[in-house]
Amino acid sequence: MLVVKCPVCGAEGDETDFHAGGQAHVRRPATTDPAHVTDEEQRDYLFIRINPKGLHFERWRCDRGCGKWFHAARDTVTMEFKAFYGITELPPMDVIAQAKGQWAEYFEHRLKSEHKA
Amino acid sequence: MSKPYRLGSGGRLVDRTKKVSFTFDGKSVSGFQGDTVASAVLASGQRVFGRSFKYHRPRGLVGLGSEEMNALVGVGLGARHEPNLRATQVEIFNGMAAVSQNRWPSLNWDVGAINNQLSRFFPGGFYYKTFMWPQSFWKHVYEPFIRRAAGLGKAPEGRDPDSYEQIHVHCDVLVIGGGIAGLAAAEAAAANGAKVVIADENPQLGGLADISGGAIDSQSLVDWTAAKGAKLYAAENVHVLNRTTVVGHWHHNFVMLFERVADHDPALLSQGVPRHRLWKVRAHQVILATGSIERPIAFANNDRPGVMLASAARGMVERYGVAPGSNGVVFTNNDDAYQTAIVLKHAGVGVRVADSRARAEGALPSKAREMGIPVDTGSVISAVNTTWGGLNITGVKIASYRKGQGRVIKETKAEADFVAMSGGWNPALHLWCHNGGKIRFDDALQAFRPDKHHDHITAIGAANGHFGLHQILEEAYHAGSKLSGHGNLHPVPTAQQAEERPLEPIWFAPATGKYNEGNKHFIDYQNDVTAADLELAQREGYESVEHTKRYTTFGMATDQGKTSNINGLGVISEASGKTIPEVGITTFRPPYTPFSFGSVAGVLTKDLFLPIRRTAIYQWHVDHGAVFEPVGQWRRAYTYPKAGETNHQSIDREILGVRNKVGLLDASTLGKIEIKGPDAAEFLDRMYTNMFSTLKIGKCRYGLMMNELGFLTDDGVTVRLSDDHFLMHTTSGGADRISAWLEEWLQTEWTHYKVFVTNVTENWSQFAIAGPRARDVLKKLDPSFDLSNEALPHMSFVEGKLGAYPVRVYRISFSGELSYEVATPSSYGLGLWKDIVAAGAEFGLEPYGTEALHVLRAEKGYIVVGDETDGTTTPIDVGLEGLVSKKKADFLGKRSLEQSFLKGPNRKQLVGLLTEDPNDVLPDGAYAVRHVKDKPPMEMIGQVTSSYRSPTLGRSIAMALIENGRNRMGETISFPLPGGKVVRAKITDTVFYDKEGAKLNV
Amino acid sequence: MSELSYQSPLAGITAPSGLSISIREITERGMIDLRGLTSDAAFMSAVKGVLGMDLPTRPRTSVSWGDVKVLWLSIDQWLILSSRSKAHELLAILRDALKGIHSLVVDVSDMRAVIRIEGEGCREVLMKGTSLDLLDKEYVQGCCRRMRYAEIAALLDVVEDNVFDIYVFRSYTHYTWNFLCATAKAPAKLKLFGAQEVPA
Amino acid sequence: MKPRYSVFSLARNAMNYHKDWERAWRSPAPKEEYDAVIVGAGGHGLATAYYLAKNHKMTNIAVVEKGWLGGGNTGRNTTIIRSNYLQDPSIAIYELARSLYEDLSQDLNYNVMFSPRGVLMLCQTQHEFRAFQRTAHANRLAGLDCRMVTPQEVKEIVPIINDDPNCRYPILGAYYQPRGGTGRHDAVAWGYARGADAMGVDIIQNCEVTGIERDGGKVVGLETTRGVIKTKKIGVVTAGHVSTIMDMAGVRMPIESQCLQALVSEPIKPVIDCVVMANTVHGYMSQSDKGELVIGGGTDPYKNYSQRGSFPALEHTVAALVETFPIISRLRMLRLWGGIVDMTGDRSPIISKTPVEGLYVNCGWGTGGFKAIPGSGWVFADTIANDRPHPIAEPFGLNRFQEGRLIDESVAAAVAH
Repeated sequence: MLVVKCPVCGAEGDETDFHAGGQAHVRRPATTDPAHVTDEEQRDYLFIRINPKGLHFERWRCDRGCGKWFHAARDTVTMEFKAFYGITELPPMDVIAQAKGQWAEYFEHRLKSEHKA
Repeated sequence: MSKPYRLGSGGRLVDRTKKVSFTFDGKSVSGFQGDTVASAVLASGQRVFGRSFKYHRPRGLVGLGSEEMNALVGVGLGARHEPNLRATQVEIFNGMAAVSQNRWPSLNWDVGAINNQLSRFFPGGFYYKTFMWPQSFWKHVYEPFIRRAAGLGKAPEGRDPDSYEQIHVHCDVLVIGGGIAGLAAAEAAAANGAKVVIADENPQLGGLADISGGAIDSQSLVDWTAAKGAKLYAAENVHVLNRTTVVGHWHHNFVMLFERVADHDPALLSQGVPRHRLWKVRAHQVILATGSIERPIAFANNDRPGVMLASAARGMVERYGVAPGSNGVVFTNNDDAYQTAIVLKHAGVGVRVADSRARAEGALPSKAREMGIPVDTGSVISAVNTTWGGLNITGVKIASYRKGQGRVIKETKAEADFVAMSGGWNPALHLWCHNGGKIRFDDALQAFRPDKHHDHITAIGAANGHFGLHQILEEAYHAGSKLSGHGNLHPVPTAQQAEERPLEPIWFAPATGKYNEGNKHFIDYQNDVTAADLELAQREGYESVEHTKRYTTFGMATDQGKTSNINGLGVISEASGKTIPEVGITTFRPPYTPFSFGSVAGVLTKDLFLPIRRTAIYQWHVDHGAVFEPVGQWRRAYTYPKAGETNHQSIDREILGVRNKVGLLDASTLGKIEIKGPDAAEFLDRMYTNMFSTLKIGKCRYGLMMNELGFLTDDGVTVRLSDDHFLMHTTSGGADRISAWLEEWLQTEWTHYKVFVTNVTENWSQFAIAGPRARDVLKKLDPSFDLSNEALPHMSFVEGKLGAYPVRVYRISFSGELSYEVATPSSYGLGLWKDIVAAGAEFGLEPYGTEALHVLRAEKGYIVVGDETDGTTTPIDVGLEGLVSKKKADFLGKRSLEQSFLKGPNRKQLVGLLTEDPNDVLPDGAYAVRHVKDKPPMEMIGQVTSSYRSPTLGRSIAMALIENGRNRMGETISFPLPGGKVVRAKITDTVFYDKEGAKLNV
Repeated sequence: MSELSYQSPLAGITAPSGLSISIREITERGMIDLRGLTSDAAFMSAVKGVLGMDLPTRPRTSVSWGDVKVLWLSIDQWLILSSRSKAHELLAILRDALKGIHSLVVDVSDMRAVIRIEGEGCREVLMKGTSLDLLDKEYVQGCCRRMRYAEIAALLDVVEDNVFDIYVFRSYTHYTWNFLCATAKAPAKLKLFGAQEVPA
Repeated sequence: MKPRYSVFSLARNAMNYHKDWERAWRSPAPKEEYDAVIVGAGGHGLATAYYLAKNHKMTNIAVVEKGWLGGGNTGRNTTIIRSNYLQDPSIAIYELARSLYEDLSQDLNYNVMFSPRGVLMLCQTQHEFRAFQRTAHANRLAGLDCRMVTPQEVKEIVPIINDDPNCRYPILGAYYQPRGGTGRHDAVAWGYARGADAMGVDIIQNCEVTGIERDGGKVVGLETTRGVIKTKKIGVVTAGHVSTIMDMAGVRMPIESQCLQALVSEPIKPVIDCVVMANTVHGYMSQSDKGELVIGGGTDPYKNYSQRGSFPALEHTVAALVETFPIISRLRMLRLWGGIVDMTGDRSPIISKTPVEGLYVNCGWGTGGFKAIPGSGWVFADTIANDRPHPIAEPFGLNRFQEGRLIDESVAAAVAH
């Protein structure tokens, strides 16, 4: 049973006091303009998931605490949490640096695009 | 030929002044306070405790504690019976009834023993090779036979009368094991101010100290451990748990402790003390001081009653004053077992030693020799002779042996009625592995030791492969100090101990004849797995240790391989030519020893198993004879049958009551969510399929919600209280889910919206007053507001008072009749409900339940999300495209509605159905077929979603999702029912009653 | 017609005998759910103006002033406790004071049941239902927090040492009460840590 | 051809103390090239290889396995076999599998102990009752032998069940498939392995795939820890690890890997002679031939590759079963373990071609794969051999996720165990 820590209110407790909310950083394409979303984009949004054996980024809710959503970085093999961070935030850079495969690609792309903007 | 083995004196744990009598297989046995079933029964001269799993061979005591795999007994009667307990752990009490297992008709005369005679036909995995013909025989002949033969103990009869509970505890340091290492580590951690929990599976602390040689600070180990134990019990920052087994280690140092609170004392049970307690411990640091488990030696017929571990033999003498026999042989490959010989000699028991090593020059062997104990080095036991049926040992054969020698060259007979064996000691690292700890093989010990672990857990002492007393103390005090979080090194006492020479592994002792020609060298006793079975598995290609395990069932018995593990790997490594590390080891899984399901359920049984939610009117419903139905966790009144009424009659009466007079429904379970903020209206536009920003203040609007897949998930009426303030109704099941859903989108997607959401469902009791006389009833209740159709038309809202009661009134209808939903704060709910019932009496008002509600809405063609929809249904499917906005740029699920399959042809669409015979009521979920055939398969074109007999229309009505249904109006389709009947029904629209809605606007 | 008849969630139910601690229902308590942004100075001062005290902004803490107590529920949510009659006044004043300020004020006096748990060992009793470490120094007077209790959501308020109020949603009242009775039986009493007797 | 197993061969071998048994399967080194390579020697992969050889005469093929054959979910599940699903595509694949199980022991000459002791799915709420009624109608018209049974019948079939009408979730009835049941999970893998091996299939254990070699959108080979293997057809059947393997070919999957746990009690004499599933309370139980009560529950709510689950998930299952079968309260948990299950967005499997030519995938069986092994292997082999979806496999194609053509069994209020 995992120990989770909410970065919003600092509450720390068993996973049963929290709600696991699936993969983090999934973009909802329709938010900008549903008409111009392709079937493939919609499929990726709804179903395609990064499923790494190792460092993963996911959403949790402080279900029995402040009720707020937040992000967590967790190793899916050792189950160790590497970081907890805000729902609108990116992980700490040192954790991003540990990301591999599809996650590494994602953050690289994401950081580039934010750099431009 | 058995005789009593209780010694004249001795036995540290037994109080000879307190006699205790109990029964074993109905025979009365008497022992002393402090005895276990194992020691007391053995003392009475009874050697055989049970029968083995496959061959039904008679089996006796092997171990001293939880490692015991043979002496399993059932304890207690009827509903209090508990099977498969280790006799070595069961403390006796007056009146206890214990029984042996897996034998019929009796322990000494067991029909199943025929399996042993036929054993050559039952090698490992034999059942995969046969029982295949004829096909039907497996289920009906072979399997029932195998199942009856297997299975050890019997289940209890009836519901468990005892109670169980759980508790959470947090600590800085959890010490697992109350032996020398554990006590030392706990003392050091506690001295540093840490919060310490220390648990041991035995009734008393001390571990194996009492049967180990040596001294600490010139105190005997027994005195030292007793003193340390007392100190820990007295400490303010320590919690000591005895009779408590640590059963599992999970992620993030979540550790589960299983406490046997009252098993040893029925008096406690009758006082109401929980029988077992599960401790859920969250520890910053875990210290594993679980010690080690002695391993047997694989020699021919090493399973005969009377062959036991050397530690068990001396434990029986030291702890219970019970001799394992009158004359025995200690068979060892190490120095430690010489302690057993010495103890036995002191106790006046005849003993000699067979040591497989070429030389035995250590301090202990030398002392043994000095005491006149015969010691044969380079010797093994090559045969065990018994009386008929293998019940009693009459002697052994001792053969000369050199390392690697597979054949017996010369052997001599030796008198003996028991054997004490020791193949060395395995660190008890099971808990280390539960959560993925790595282990490595230690050549000196010929056993696995803890290596790396990603969690905060540290193994010390024998559990870490350290057996030297000084080394154990040093390691324990350092660990306890360091892991306390403060780390002032606690002084380490000095130890005195005889030095021991290294063991020499012997995985397999040569036997008279060849081992795979009839002789049985048991590796896994309980499952009857022999060395030959393991060798055969290797030869047949089941090379992975996991394959061998599963093919032969080695290590899969109730002891989970505690004693057999390494011996098995040794045999496999010799058979495969691989080293033991190359062979690898099977994964240790929780629990360490079996623990009760009752403790896992804790108090969550019967009415506490899962919460039941009650409305404020619940007791009134009960008092008025309501039949209930669970809706989510809620209990809702289904109908209120009167004396002599069937549910059906009652439901029909309630329906007609609403249609013709007026009815009252407890709708408090409906979700109610307040939504407020400058962006509230726009937010609702995103959440609902239809438009809410255009809703006028004081008006209600019915809304549909989809998930992002485009499927309906909830519906309900939302009212606009003010420009930036809405109150949303959800389905009864939906309140929590939908308010969480709203929060999620606000927090994670549309974070710029200024909107607050609060779920106020439980603050309100809400009733539907429905029927032509509804307004008359409310008028009687002295409303503070105008109820006229003009002032309060359909789909409008008013806040005010009914008499003294503050109310929110929604003029909305789920029945098609004039209807008001009245909400008042829950604490006033019952009062107002009673007033309404009183006020309504003269208008024929009666309460109605959820079933009437469903029929009423079906007559009007209103959908119920979850009945008309099933998680793959879109608003368009159910004919509500009118409620799917074309104007709004975006709302949840909008994009998915564009996916080819969702807007494709031939989707199932909601239609009404009128059966040709108005008395035919289609069953819920019945399927229509394209063409009726005389037998399946038939192509299905859709299913009934709701079906009722409508008392209003005096006929059956139904709704169904039918392929392309809306283009089939007027068509007649067929529903083949069980038993061959085919019901034909005409497709209509879904509104069966008051199509123009005239009754709503009166 | 008839006047207001008030019925508390546990009306008519009293604690069974043979419990190790005392449990009873607290009735007639007024509760207001308040939502707003601490970053919004106007909101914070408006509320202070009404309550005469600052809202607690430190997570899991409560503050009191006179007969009003405010529990922190979230970074933007509080529960204001008072008598029922006071709650009605406060509601009106608060709504008035918060006009035009982004906020949500709702009377939720009837939404929850309040059960008071008193006596030596009550922390141990509660720890049979929650995974929180109630023996930790955090759980002293002035601490409050939401938690998972048994199978449901609950709100815990440390009134003083060995006096706790537990708030549960009204429909779960009987479940919670029965759970407490089952875990507070005297024969099952536990004292964690501290001196123990050495077993015979 | 291998010598056949039979009571006679057993007796013959007993005469000389079982010295002459042959290996059940060889332990070959990988060849340079195969006509097809199956990645993953679990039940589904081995069955695929077996039917490729048997039905499609493709014998120059290999199965490569990172660990030991049958070591994944095949050897970790609760061995329930049934086909009473709601949706037509599910009925088709699971019933094909169930019917193949009926005489699989004879077909493989290896006793997989298929035991049609009946599967009983309890109805404990009105909603569940309605949902199963609907399933019953659909199954009957599809030709399945299933029926609704009354609470009294439930009590007759399972005497130890709690039939108290006032308990938290009273038994309102049950949906019964008499020819459903259980099998011996390891034996299914071993039997298929032995059968495939006998036809010349190379089963290569301890051989981990490290890369998939492509040439212009086509697969040309595999990189493994035992060298490069050339092949034009690759079938990936790696359950929880499918995302990792498919990523090597640049194909992203609609899969999440979670932990599903199961446990057994200590062995006791027979008390329950069918499989009982209580979906409302997320628990199910049967009794093995050894006498252990075999119990399974729900999955952890987050990704987990550790094969170690979280205790709360199990706790609720056990509490539910103590309520459903009160006598188990005093029985003891002997062993508990976890498996990595591959969950799709609609909880139904994927049997599909992929955007990469010559690359096929069979995964997403989630919590319910064991019962499907023969059918899954049968249609996947056909799909690979003919490079087009078998009709039964077609609805389970990857394209369904962008068309919205989901196969959602949860609508039947049933879990897919």
